[in-house]
Amino acid sequence: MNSKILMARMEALLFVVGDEGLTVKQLAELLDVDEVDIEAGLSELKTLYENNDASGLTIKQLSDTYLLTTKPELANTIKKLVENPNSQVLSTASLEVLAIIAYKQPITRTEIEDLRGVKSERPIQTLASRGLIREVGRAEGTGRAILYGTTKEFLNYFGLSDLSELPPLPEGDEDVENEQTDLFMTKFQEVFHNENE
Amino acid sequence: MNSKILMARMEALLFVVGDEGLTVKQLAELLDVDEVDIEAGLSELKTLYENNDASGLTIKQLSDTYLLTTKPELANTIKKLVENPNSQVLSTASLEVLAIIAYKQPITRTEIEDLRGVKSERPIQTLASRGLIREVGRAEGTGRAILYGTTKEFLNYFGLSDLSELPPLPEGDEDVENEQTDLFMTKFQEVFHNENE
Amino acid sequence: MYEVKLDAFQGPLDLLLHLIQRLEIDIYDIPMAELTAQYMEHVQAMKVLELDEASEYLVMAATLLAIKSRMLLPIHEGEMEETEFEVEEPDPREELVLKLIEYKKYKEAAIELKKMEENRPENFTKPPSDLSPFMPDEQLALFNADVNIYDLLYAFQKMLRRKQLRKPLKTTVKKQDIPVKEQMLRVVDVLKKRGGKSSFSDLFPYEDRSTIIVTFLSLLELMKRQVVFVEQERNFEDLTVILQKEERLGELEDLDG
Repeated sequence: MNSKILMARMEALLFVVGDEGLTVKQLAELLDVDEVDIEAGLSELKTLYENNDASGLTIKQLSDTYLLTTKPELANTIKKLVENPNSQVLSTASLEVLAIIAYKQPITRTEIEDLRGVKSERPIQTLASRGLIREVGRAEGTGRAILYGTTKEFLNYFGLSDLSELPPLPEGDEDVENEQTDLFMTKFQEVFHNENE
Repeated sequence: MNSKILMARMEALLFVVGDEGLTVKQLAELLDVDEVDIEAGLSELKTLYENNDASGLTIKQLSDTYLLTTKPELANTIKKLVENPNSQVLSTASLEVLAIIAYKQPITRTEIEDLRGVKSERPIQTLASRGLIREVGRAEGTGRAILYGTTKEFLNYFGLSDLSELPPLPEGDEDVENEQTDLFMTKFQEVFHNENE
Repeated sequence: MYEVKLDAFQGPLDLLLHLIQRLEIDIYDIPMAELTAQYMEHVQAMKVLELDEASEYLVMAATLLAIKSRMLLPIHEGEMEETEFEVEEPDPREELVLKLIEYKKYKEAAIELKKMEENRPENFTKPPSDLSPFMPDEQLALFNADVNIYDLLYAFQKMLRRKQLRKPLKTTVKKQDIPVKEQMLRVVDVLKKRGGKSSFSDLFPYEDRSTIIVTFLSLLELMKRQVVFVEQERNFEDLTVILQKEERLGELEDLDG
């Protein structure tokens, strides 16, 4: 593979996984390239980023995982995103965590983080301090992790009288029903044939 | 600000917010730069990406929001890792309701149902929960029925930048039908008479 | 007899458009007798899974029958031969035709959307990064005051989309054992017990789909034979089924239950 194409592909893959990152082994498998070439490609990519003043990105290695991240010198720019109390990014995170708790309660922090793929301590704190969620019990097992649920204040906030008024989640694959329909159709064609003889 | 630094900062911000994206206005505020300069910078950044074969990224506009995304030609590589978010396609019923809402928005459920001749509560709910439509207001009158409209996610889902990119509503091929009228008139008059004996 | 296409129809208007196209009927001059007959046949051949929808197919059946009979009226008037005079009555089909044409537009637009859904350029993006390392300690941010419950649902959906969870496909096949004939008698029985009248949905106290479908088919058959008729006060309101001529049930022998 041409090294430019390899780099474009590595960049795209690392971009899509975000904070989760990828190992050299994973990249090698996904791109069907030797691990040595992946390693070489990663360091070339990193050099490209570092030498390009117009690029805000770099590659960071955490144990055996590589992830795409912003250059350390741009930290002040990123901070602007979270300094504003009405920050869009923060409100999206809180809303997402609240949605997970509302639909999956009771749920632990670890489960929430597994679902989101992002650390969620801060949004949980925020929601708890605003009285929208609270501890509703402890999970079984060694950790006895806190289980979170929504509060009466949550219902007030969204104008609900109880949790059953939450809009239902979509029923997943709509195709399932179409398949069933076909099966019934066949059945009823038979019935129809018999009846109209 | 040096244009290279501006681009690095924009890239870093767009990277961090991911699928949330940022508007020109937000970028201008965060970077303390005029909106014109942001717009120029975005288009320069996009050109840089497009001309660089070693880059897997590009910029996409969605309504007034700009997002960093992977290049479409790398889709096959990415699909080895994640499923296409659109893999769960919409049912015919949902697409019909969505078409009606897209072209006639804002519109109430009753109006949709009158047009289709069938109840449409479920497709409306599916579309709302997939974020493709949302409540955009209330109709005048006693019922104060919910008015529905399409969302930014709707644009994203169909790969549009804004609503004006929707194909024009079909006119109903009246010309073809008028031609057919002459041909079939005689024939069907006969059929009609025979059948009603 | 011609094969029923294995398409699920999007309601009675969709079925009518399908028939009009297949029979090469001119939509502006619909032969009502033929279309009505074909419609009745199809609805019987189709399963109708949802009760809601079933009532709409029935309403359309009733509408078609009504238009058909209104169109028959002038033919039987004897005076027609004497004077060549024609009264300009509104065409009883007009409202239906306008509805069909309007619906057709959006049906076609939906097909366009389907194509766009298939050909959409595939740009992948990433979830927002974890910003906690950048977060000042004293800040606590909450969403804007104008978020509603659908924003919440959407947030959840979006997260699910990121995780790409998919449910496994499952299919179920059930055997349908109740003959339509038997069910027709049962329906008439129920109607008699309720003083000759019942709401449509009350005729479907059953849980399983196949019984629901057989009941629906039997209602259609009863309608066709004018044993019962069906009324609806307003669009999408529940139907009332009224027992009309029970004696017509006698002709049931030709139904091969």
